[in-house]
Amino acid sequence: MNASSSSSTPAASGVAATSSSTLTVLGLLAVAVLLVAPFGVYPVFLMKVMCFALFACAFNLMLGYTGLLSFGHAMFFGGSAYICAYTIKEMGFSPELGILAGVVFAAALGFVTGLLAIRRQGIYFAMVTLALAQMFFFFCLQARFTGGEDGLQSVPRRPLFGFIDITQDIHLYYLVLAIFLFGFLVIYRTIHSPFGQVMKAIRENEPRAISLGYRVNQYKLLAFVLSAALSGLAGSTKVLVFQLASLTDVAWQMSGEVILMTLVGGMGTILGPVVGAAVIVTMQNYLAGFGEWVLVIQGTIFVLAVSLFRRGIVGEIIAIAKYYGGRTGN
Amino acid sequence: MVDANSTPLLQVKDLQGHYGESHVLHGMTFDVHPGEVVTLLGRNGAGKTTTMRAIMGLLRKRAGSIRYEGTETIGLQPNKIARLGIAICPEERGIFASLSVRENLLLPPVVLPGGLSVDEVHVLFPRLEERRNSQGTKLSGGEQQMLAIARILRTGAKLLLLDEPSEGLAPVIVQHIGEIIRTLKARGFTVLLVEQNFHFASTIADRHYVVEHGRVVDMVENDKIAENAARLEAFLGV
Amino acid sequence: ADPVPVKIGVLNDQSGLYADLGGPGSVWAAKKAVEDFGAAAKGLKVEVLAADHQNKADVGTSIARQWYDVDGVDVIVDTPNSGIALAVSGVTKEKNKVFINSGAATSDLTGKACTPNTVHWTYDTWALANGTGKAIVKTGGDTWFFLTADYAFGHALERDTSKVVTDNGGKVLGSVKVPLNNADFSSFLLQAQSSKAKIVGLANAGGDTINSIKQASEYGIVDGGQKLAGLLIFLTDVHSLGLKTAQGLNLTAAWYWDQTDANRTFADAFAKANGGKRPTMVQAGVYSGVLHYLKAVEALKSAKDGAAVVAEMKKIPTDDPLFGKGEVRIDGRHIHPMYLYEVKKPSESKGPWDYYTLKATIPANEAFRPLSESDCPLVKKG
Amino acid sequence: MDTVSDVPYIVEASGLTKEFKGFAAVKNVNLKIRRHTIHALIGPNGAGKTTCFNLITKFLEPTRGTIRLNGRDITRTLPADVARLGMVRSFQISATFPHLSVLENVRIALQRPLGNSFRFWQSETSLDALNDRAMELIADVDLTAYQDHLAVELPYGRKRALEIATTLALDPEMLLLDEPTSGMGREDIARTADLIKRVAQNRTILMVEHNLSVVADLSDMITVLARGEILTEGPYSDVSKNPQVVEAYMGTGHGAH
Amino acid sequence: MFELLGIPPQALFGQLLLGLINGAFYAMLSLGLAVIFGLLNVINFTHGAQYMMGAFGAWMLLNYLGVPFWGALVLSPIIVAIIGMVIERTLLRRLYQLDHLYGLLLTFGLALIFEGLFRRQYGSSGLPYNNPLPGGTNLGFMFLPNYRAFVVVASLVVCFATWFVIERTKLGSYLRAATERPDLVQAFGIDVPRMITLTYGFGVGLAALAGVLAAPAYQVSPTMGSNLIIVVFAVVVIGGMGSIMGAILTGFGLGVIEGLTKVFYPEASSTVIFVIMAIVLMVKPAGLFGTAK
Ligand SMILES: Nc1ncnc2c1ncn2[C@@H]1O[C@H](COP(=O)(O)OP(=O)(O)OP(=O)(O)O)[C@@H](O)[C@H]1O
Ligand SMILES: Nc1ncnc2c1ncn2[C@@H]1O[C@H](COP(=O)(O)OP(=O)(O)OP(=O)(O)O)[C@@H](O)[C@H]1O
Ligand SMILES: [Mg+2]
Ligand SMILES: [Mg+2]
Repeated sequence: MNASSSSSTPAASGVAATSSSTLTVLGLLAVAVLLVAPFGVYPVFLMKVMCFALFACAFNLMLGYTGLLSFGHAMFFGGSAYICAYTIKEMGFSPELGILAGVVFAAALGFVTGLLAIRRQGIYFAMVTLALAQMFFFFCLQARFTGGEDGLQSVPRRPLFGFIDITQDIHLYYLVLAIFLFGFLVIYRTIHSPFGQVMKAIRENEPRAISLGYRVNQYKLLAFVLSAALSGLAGSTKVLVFQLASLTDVAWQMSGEVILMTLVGGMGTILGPVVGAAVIVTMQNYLAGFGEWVLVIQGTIFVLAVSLFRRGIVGEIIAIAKYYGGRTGN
Repeated sequence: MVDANSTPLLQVKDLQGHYGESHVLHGMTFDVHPGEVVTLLGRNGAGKTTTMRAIMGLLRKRAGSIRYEGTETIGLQPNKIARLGIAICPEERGIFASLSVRENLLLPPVVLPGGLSVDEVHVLFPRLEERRNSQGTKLSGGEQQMLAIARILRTGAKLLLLDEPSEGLAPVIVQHIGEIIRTLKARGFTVLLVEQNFHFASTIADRHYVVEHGRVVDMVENDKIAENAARLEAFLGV
Repeated sequence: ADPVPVKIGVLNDQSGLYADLGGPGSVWAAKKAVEDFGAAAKGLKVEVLAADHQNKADVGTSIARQWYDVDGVDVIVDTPNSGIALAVSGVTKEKNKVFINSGAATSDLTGKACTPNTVHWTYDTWALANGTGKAIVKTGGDTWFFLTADYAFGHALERDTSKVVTDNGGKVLGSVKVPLNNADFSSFLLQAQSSKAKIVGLANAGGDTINSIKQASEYGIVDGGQKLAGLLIFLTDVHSLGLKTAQGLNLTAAWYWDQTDANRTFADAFAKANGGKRPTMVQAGVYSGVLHYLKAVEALKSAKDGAAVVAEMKKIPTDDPLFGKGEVRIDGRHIHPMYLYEVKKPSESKGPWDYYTLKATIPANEAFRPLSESDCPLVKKG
Repeated sequence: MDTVSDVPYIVEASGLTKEFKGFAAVKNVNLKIRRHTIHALIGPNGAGKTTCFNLITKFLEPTRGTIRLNGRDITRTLPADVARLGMVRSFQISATFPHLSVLENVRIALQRPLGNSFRFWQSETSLDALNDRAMELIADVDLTAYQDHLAVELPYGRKRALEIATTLALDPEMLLLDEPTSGMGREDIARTADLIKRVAQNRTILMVEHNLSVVADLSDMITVLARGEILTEGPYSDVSKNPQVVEAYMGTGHGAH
Repeated sequence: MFELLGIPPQALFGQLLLGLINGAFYAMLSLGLAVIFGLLNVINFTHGAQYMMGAFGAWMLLNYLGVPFWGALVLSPIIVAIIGMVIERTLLRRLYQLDHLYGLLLTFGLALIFEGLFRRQYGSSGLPYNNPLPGGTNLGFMFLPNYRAFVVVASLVVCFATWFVIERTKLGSYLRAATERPDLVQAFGIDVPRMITLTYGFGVGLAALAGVLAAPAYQVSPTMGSNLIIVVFAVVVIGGMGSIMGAILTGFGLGVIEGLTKVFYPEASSTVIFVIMAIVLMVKPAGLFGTAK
């Protein structure tokens, strides 16, 4: 029933194996790189990568740590985007309030759909979330406030907190970076919290967790809501970057893409989704001129990842590191 | 008594078996000669069922050697092994809920000539004919056990693997099954039997292998049980 | 003097639903315009880029931004799909570049969302409604029932057409909102049938239009005496339907390849380069729009200030082999005649791509929404 | 609220029946378990022992019948809540959290009554306060040397010990052990039997066990199930002489001692 | 005249019949999914693409080889089934021991590949396919095109035949038994892996057959399957994968419900199945015909 138990193993022990000080150093290094990156790389591209990385991390929180594969996460990403765009554009909200509104909406949507979906497991869970997301898609297509096929365009970038200018991409970049780091840290903390421990236990052996008195559905629901809220955070942030909320964000292909990112990067590893998002977004950028080949290539990556590299990029690296670590250790 | 020097029908050598990471069979070695009834005795969890599953090819991770009529089967798929003339009556009976009694009975295809006809089967197990349209798992435990045995008699398989055929059955049925096994033996079938019920086993078997922790630790011929009672007691009695 | 660098980005659907009506053909048309203009001789160094927006607004805006920010693109052309067009229009204004749209339908591009940097070249919902709606009511089709694609574009088309119908003395008996990308129209057609309206108006596009026409023929709608009016039908849609099914349809278009000698010359060149296909009005519009843009750049000797280029485009009258004489209005609307066509019977057609008979010409001054009704902020009302 | 002395039987199941698609795995079982005893459930494979466990702990919904815990009807209670009422079970096949360490395994159980388990914003270091108690429990089952190992790396017998430690962490009033010694070597069996005896002080234990010497040694009362029904009930000395039991379960070839 | 919510009863009849026609496609597709799921435990996400390939197969047979509709009705499903069996042998087979989700992801990837390839080759706007049975019958309450009538009859026949084979024949007894205990069935000497391959081929063939039937009615387009498949998933969740008959009945039933929604509240017609799914999940999480597991 558990998609990730095999693939998450290397991650769990890999993180444990690397001492926390090296992790901190690596983390600081990464942040430093991100701080100067926009001077070398096109900032809008970096922001896009960060939005999707956050989205994939949020998705992975659900999959990697509960073993439940949601095929409908686009509804949180896109739903939140619509709310954020609408409140900012039509109701005059400031960016931070818009994002908050989006996140709250995503969490609420996560709660309602979660109540229905967590009654089923495995493939059924995937199908149910897919169907619910599709229902939400049609709702967005027809609802007036979403702008239908046109989406919500030209969402203004008002000053953050009323005084920080974010109309320049470079300024916005640091806001997005801050949001991304915040989201990432929330996920990191969640995994390493009392709640995270219980989630791990449920994933490892659900009947046993029940027999210890845990009402596992409540935990799964909370995980689902958290994952939805963070996906919403990613979706709302994307609105600020592209000044746009559209049907793309709620379509099932988006749910498929986030699965692909996670799968490519490594399910159940904390960095995997980030790497996967970077790879897929970059690929889409370079393949943009190839039209339908994008589909074919994405599909091929899916097939290859499932058939040959089930651990994903980060998972494979950890496995290799562990292998060599183990050898030199002996 | 069967000549111990005849070529064995089934020859198991240094059989290793695993369930995932747990190593269950640690080098089982034993023979079964044509026409013999041989039992595997041993405590719960000793690895008797696992041995049966390994012979049938149902155990994924197995190593060593299993030869049937001289053919090495360790690398074969279960369906190929079945076609050589081996059939199993599993411990959990394996009656199919979505099939009627008759469908269950007719399910295993005939692999070799010389099996019993449906009529002969019904003579041996009249209950099955009476209940033929009932759903397979609606039968009583004893009837299910009969059905599980009956359906492999039709196939013409020469070596029958019976895993605890007496389990959970009323004594009178156990007795009946004992008679049937003797009949089968008389008709030239070879039987490898797993039994917890030693008393029952001793009424039908030619030889007994004692299994402990996934290996054969002893072999006793049925007519020498009396001399070896103490030893058996030590292995089997708890 | 150094040649003036100009970068043209063709941003459209290269692989999806609208690839046939624009797609690579539009890229060819843009290049052909550059060639025909004789850019090099006139001191312009023109480069044409192309990208696929996959009908996703976020992909479209990303590409637009990146083109403007990183690749130094001066003008984006084509861009079917109203949603993306509106988004790109916003980005273009922010970056002060130029956007010449040919493929999108929404009249908002020159209406409430108009900008000093956007020109809408070929057609729009208002023109379609006006053309088909008016002509049909005038020829006696005065009771209507709409099958409307249930999203902004469909609603706009229904709204505009209803207005034209009622303004011209016709009556709308009802309409049904059909979910987008709905494959089965039987139920809706049955409703249209029982409305007894003379005209079944198809306020939809692409696959929806094709499927509804196809199934209408299956359910004997036309045989039953009702007529179909496709409000937005491209040459490629007719090609895809086949004449047997499409015959008799009335449609409004801005351009048809077999109408003038100039058109035919263009179409022959197009066919040679595009596997025998004939160009659509969208592709022709790209050609014509690029040509006009280059004239403006030539006059200014620079492509850098987008608003200035568009102002120049509005100043000089338009004149090219495909669309003839016309103008770009203050709101960005390119003004030219529109045409009403009927799809030929199979027997009338001389072969593939010979599909339309001209029924009427809508003069330029009647073809588009008058400025007096405009809600474009650029239009100062007295 | 009942007090402990009110009811002599901690668990009372009456008319318990479970059917799977028309196949009755457990039929009309009436089972009463006296407080502070060790009660064994034995019977041939497939007799319905595990199913009984699943019913009593509510992992399965009974088709018919009622279950009372301390006089309170729990027939409609959720399994997690049954555990909260003080009745905790182990499983026939290893029930540890394989990729958590031994210490973490025990802490998961200790953590539950703390009520911080939904706090995703708290650091897991907040759980370190539980370490002392966890270490005590681990020491009780002789696992101190293994505390940082992942559960999956433990030898089989040790896993069972870990499972018992985890169960004890909840300080349950009633323990259900499904074949606690199955798959163990002689040495482990003795150790586990000892452990069970120790933890049985002030607790009630219901266990399924095939090892008759363990059953004989530990249990105050034995219920024999066969084909989903109770064959007989009584202390070992009676049950082992019951000819039906000997036929259906123990067999006549060899007596137990 | 008596009217129901403003709809005359004849029109209602007509709409019911249309719903049934629509349901025919759902039934065939969900039946294929159910058959595949029963034996392989794989949710075949490629089902929509295979439906599309069935339709394209018919188109290609006609346009490249001149094979008419009636030939394509047989040939196209066989060709698509063979492609499916190759996929099962080379890719799916390696995933059976793993979590079932991997099967879902693999077939999802395959669906993308197929759709992409067909879009690359044929564009997205779709290709025409002529109606092999033009004309129709006036039933009084509606005009029933001959072809639609054929679709319902063909679908009913195929569904019933499938049901009959699975529930009433020896082959079916192997299938049902293998669904419960594949290992044991194989130990009786039946080549279960081959049976699995053939079953996958059959399920895929059903999808392709639905595709061929769809070709004359709808546009043959690379995207025709990807939207439909999600609706069919919802149908399957509602039905519950429990039984062959369940898949068939749910398919037809939901077709009718969707048809009626198109009359009374057309805006909701694309969501009604999902709404029903949500309700069913609340009341009966295992689905209408499903058995709780
Ligand atoms: N599916 C399985 N997965 C993991 N371990 C298993 C599995 N089946 C059996 N085992 C283990 O393998 C060992 C041997 O089991 P096996 O069923 O062969 O014993 P047996 O001798 O047939 O016992 P019994 O008399 O109870 O039938 C036991 O320790 C058992 O716990
Ligand atoms: N979920 C289920 N569906 C159908 N039948 C079941 C199910 N669970 C158990 N059974 C059947 O119920 C009967 C009793 O099973 P149970 O597991 O309770 O036996 P047990 O007494 O614990 O046996 P063992 O000693 O082998 O563990 C068996 O025949 C089994 O096949
Ligand atoms: Mg056994
Ligand atoms: Mg049990």
